Amino acid sequence: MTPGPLTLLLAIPLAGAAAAAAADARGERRLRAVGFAAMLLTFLVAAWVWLRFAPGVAGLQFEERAAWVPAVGMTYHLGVDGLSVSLIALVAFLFPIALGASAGQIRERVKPFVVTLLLLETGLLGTFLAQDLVLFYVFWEAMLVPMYFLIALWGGPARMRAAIKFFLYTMAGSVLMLLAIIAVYLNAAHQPGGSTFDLPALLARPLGVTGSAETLLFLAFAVAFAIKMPVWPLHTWLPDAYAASPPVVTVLLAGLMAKAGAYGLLRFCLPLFPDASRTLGPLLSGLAVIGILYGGAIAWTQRDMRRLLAYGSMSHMGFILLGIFALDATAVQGSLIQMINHGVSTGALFVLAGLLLDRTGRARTDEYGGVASLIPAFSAVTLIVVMSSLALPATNGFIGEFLILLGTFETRPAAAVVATVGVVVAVAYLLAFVGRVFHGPVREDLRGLADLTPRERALVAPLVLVIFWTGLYPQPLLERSAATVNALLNRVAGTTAVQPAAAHGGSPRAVTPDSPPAGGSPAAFAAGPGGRTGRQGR
Amino acid sequence: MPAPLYLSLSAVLFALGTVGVLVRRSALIVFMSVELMLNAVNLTFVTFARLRGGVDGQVLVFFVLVVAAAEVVIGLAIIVNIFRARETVDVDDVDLLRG
Amino acid sequence: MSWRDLGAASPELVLTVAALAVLLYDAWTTGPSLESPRGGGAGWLALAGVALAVLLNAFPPAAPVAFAGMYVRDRLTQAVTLAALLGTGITVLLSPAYLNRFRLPAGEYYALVLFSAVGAILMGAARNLAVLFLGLEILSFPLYTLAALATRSRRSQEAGLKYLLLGAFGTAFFVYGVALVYGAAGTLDLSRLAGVPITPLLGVGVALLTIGLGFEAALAPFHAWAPDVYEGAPLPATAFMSVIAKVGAFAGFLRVFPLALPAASAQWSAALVAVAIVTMIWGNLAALFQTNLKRLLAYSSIAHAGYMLIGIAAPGPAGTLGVLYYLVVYAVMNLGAFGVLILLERRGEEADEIADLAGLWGRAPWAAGVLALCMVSLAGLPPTGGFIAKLYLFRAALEARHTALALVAVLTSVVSVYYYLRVAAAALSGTAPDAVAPRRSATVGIALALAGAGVLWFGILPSTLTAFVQQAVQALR
Amino acid sequence: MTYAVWIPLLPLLGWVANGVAGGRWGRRGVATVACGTVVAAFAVGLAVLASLSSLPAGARHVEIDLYRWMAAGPITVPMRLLVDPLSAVMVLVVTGVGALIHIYSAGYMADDDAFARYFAYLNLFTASMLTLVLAGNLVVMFIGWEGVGLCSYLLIAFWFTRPAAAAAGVKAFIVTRLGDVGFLLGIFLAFGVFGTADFGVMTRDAAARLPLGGTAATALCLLLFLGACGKSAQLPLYMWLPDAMEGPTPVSALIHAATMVTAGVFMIVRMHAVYLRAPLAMDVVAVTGAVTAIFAAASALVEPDLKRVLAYSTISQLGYMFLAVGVGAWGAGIFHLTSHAFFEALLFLAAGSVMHALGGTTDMRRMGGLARPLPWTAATFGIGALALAGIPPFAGFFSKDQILSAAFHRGDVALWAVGLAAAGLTAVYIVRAFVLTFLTPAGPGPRPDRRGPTTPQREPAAGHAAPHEAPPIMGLPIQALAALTVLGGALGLSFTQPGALDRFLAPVVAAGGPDPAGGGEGTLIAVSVTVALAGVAAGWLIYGTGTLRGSSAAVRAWLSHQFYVEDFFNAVVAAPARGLAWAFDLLDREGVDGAVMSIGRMIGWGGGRLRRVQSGYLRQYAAILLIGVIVLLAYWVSR
Repeated sequence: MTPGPLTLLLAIPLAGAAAAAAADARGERRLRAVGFAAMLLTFLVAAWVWLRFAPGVAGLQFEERAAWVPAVGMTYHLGVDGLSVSLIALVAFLFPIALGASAGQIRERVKPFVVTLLLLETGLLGTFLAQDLVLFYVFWEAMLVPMYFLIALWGGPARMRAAIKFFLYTMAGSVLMLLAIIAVYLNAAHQPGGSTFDLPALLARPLGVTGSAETLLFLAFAVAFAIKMPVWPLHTWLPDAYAASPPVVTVLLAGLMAKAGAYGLLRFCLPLFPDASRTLGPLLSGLAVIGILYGGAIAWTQRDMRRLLAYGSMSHMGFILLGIFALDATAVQGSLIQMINHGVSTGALFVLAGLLLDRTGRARTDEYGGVASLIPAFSAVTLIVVMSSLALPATNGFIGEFLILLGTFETRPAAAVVATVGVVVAVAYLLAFVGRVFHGPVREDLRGLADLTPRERALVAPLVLVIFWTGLYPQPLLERSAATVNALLNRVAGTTAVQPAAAHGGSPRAVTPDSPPAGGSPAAFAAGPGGRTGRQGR
Repeated sequence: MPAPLYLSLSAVLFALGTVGVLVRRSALIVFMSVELMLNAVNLTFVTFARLRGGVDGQVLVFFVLVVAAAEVVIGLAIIVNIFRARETVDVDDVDLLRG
Repeated sequence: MSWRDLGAASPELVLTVAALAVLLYDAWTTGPSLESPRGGGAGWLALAGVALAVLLNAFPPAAPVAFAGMYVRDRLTQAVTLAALLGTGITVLLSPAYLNRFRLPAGEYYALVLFSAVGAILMGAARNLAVLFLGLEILSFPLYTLAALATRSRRSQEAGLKYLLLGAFGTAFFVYGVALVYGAAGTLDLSRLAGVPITPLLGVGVALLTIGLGFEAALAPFHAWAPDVYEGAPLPATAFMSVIAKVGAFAGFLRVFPLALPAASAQWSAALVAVAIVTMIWGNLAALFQTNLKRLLAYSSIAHAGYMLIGIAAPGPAGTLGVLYYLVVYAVMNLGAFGVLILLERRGEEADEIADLAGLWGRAPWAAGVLALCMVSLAGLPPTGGFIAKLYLFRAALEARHTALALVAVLTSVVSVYYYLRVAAAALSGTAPDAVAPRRSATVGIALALAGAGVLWFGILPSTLTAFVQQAVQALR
Repeated sequence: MTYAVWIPLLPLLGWVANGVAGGRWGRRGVATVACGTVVAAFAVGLAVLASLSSLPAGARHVEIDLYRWMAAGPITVPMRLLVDPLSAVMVLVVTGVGALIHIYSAGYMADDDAFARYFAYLNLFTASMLTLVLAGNLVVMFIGWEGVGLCSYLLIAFWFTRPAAAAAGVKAFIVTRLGDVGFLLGIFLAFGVFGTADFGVMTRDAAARLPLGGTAATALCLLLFLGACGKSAQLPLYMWLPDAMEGPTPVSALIHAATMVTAGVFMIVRMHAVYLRAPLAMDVVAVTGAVTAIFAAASALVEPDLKRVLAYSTISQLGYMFLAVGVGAWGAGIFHLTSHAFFEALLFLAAGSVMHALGGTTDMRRMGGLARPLPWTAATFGIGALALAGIPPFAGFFSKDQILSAAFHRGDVALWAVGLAAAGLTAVYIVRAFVLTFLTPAGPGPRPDRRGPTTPQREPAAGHAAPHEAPPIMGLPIQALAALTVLGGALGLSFTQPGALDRFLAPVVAAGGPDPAGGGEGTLIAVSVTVALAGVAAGWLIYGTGTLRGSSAAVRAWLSHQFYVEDFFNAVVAAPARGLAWAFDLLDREGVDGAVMSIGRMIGWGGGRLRRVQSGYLRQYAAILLIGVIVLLAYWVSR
């Protein structure tokens, strides 16, 4: 195997980390420059992959496969498909911004910071690229370690506690997944074709897991991913971690790590355990709805800026979960695009919160007031990002939430209805945030607050651009995921015989890529309102 | 005397040694209790060797004896060293390390 | 006994000769003050011996079984030897700085280290309970002495006494077990135990063997000596014993249980599962709030013994593979962790509190990095060898349908992260206490580099070592 | 007709330009860009109207697909504009009234620090509103729908350093978003039913896909109507609009009178084909409209604040529009929408002129006798008031009369009666407002407490000392609107035949509406004019001359609390929601997190216990070992 672009994606940050580690610790500017250069280069490669990615192909592209530990059936297998290609780009996109935004926050131990950040990037990229279960797990856990250090070494006053809580919590979920990975491997070993940890190879053969065993394995995977997202009630590490991390690290926590959880559900849970995905789908949809409302409601009560945004982020992740387990092509596509959106918007929110914290050192929203008249440009950008977060049409947030809810409405109407109420909750807490910090009487002790510097403008400008670009023209993102999502849902639907009548309501809609766009399913509605309500009542 | 009796005797001796380790506070006597246990084992070896008709067991007795002797050498060295420092060989006084 | 026999046992012989040479060299160069010279001659001799042994170990002997069937040098022995030699070699590299600083008798020290290694290797090569017994004693007697080597330190004395008395106590059970097995089976030959019917007498004998090996491996509840001895013994000795005792004990476990008693696996497996569970829980929980790093690592080593026991309790090739892999990785990562401690000094004493690590990053960044890396590996996190090792063991547990065992193992490794990462974070943050000074030492640096590289190598590119131990496993079937 | 895309695009460019570079080119530049783009959009609108008129009636439905916006799974949403008579009328209303108000604003806001921001918002609003009316499907409409909501929020909270303004903005956003839940669900349901949310397709297929009176149709219509209620401030989601008066007065005129609040009415007319499949939903719309009309009119009776009186009048008039569309009088609804845009904007701008003269005061108890210093303002306000009261020949009379007669002819006599009563009340409260503001001698009145202190950002305090007419830049738009108010009735000028507007709209809403020529038209007109005049007279007698007196305190309390609707809402929805949020917070910390942390504490406790076992006593260690031995032996012996 000759190393391809995907290996390059892993190698560049690693090499950057090595270069930064070897550099002189005193040359801060040079260190940052090295880190930034590595991240930028990574981004260029990721962008190249994204642009060269062929839409309409369901399978893996840019595949690289090599023996890793042949004795145990572990392979070094990388690949991107519609699920991951945009996420890769997102990772590579956010890291340089985070590093750039760290200038005001990380003034000590810059060298280890840059090194750790680059290691984290490697871990995250690997998580999205790996196509071997163990390889995935390696990256999955490996990214926890730099994240732990980023929180524990550079965080706020409660950092140690928050970091270890974050780590133990997420790892508790992950280790169960590790056992499940091994169990899948061992089960397949008794099936024709033998076993391997290679995911596509596993999916191509019978896995030999059924019934309650499948449910258990599904849960073991799902819990790991659910903790990372996080899903109610496995979320309580989140407010502590988000609030204790340095804000740029929170950008990565909320913007990227949470996505790894959602991605894992799509990459592993659905295709490996289609039956369990269907039977437990309603449960997870329910949890998603609870998370949306619960997180939003608590965000409304928070006075700490980052805790508020943290609960808000959790609420938004609920939408993504909802879309995934709607098991509907529209909703899953919505979830995928919402992952990007959430990464950009929530990432941007935390970037801005971080810049504000750098300037004032004030964490609580009620310590602010009237900031909008002091730093108008900063406030305008914040407002745009807030609007994107509350899913205003023409911003990216709308595309995701709309598609998710639209798709969910088809398969799980009740969940969709309740989740739509969450849209109002988002307005409540986000406007409360804007109201307390940016509006209201100007606090005199904030006079002299500096507006965005040119460098900071350069940092947030790409985020704002992406917000509008995705909001107005999401097709490049959507078309890249379409084929893969359809194939995935066909797999989820295909394990049991699909009854024509039940196909529409009970099981996910199997959609061919070239189905007529506005076709809907007229036949299903010919039954009239009775049929309609029947499906709704389910 | 039949074999089971020898075996029982050795078991009793072994148990006595065990109890000695548990109840005696002098390091030296604890040490001697261990030696008692080892010798009980030797008795077992000999008995079984005789029962089984092989020499393995009897050879092993020599091994055990040697080992016991080596143990005494090391043990006494350490105990003497401790006595020099603390003027006592009470094992209950040796409790600096704990937790 | 023939030349061929000696050839089979060449690594042990080389180590023995090296030990004797060290002693002679020491006697030759020691002046009237009875203090060892400050030169590292003894250390280099010992290192040369280890290197030669490594070399010899690489070549499988013409006839594996030697000494009238009492000794075997198969792939398993080779793997065990590798682990033992790796541990010994790194220890030898770690020691000179410490020995000089604390004026410990270098000659005796190195000789004891080498002898102990011979014992551990011998346990791996045992094909007869008598050899196993001898190996155990050759392994542990030098360790007793090493623990008490700092004769002027009350802690070291106490460590020696506790280790010795409890060790002798445990050994007595082991020998009694040997006697009972002999009585039940009529033979000491491990290769002939397989066909012996399981009688209560044999069962009791096996149970007593478990106790002796479990004591050496520090399995709960036979572990109580470990924390005190680890804390009291001189640092390099602690480092060494934490590794070598495990190597020997688990070699013994492998020889006795999966290899000699496969038919009775249902019986002993259940017992060992219980022991493993208790050990993992006890070791990890007790380690949680330790403030002394040596003590913390002692409990950690107890916990690791529990993990390794999984590979024994889940019989089969996967388990054996896991244990062997784990032993090698454990040797590297544990010594790496101890190695960093050796660099620290607090006013002429060991600086072995976690708090002493603070600010290490600023003073010795690479050492701090290696410490963090080893902690991550001990915690079983990727991309380090500790993870791959645990992965193999978990696989073995699940393959043997010991789900509960696997669950306890993974959950306790989550708990273990709490204390490992606390240590790592301490080394990477804070400001250094004035009293603690990091010392520089080229050999320690080399050892740390080796350990760090090994931890990463075994974690990122595990295939070489896996293939090596895999051969060992396959050769046994 | 692709150039119609410039209609929303021009103000959007104005937004971008003023938003990005507003500080660079000074106030004059900002105002020029802002007004210029809207005027240009108006011009494009006229061109569109012209070319639309040149098409045969059946072909006046032009869809402009800009690009494929979203395609996911089986659904596709194009970025589609729809140009037809309905949207053309709306475009002209929005850009026409909008342009006047933009110009007026240039004078009104002349001294405000955030001049550029103001116009950027205003342009963004215009662009959003135009997107809303030109949308080719519900999703594109939702862009405009939410966009205007955003701008409404931003502009209500324009003087955000005043807590009241900031709070009012948030309130507006949240309450309308509550309605938007319904709107969104309506869109989803539309996709479920039609597989698309395209207006053309829905209009075409409604009869085929939706059984008359079926659940799907009713649900769809009611959900969309919920959205309309929020946006158009109908019961029970009206309460944000009175508070929205915290915004600058031109904003109130543009957003909260002329355009945005009518979006709900427009949307229902757009979806009329679907509504026709759901008679029940239409009844709900009509009844809600009628009840809101009389409710808001009654609330306006005792309101001391001039702008809030106008706000209630808007709500009330919007009620009429919903009444109209609810009875299927689509054309009448749009007609009233248009004339209302004229006279209500006129009233607001005139009120703004008053405020300008008085230094920002809106409390009518502190006004009075302003007719003398402000003759033009008084006259134009009077014209607006008469139009609002439904006095011929002003525009309001024609449109309102069409609605009432449509209700009557459809047989909804009760609705007609309610509408009529509301018309009477309307006359009373607007006369009251006129009298209190312009005629009666100025009273000291209580300080305007609700507003909080007047900030420097508001207009410079001219004070009562020398009220003066506004500069021409403000006066001229008022006068232009007055002219429209006088002449606007011509759009529907016909007693027996469909008016011009009706005829123009006919291709869009051909299916709807009862026959306007139902006979008895003259009688109906006489009745409604009589009622209106009676209302005017009553208002004059009560507030002008003080001849009529006497209202019970209880009635007064009910009226001044708007029948306690908002208090009820607060008690039943807002307060419980807040309580629930706090309860969740507590649950999260103590319950969910507490459970997790207690696991940690348990493990820690175990660790502490185990440490204590390690006592340092050698003999204890031996004992522990022996316990292990015994257990193990017991196990093996028992096997």
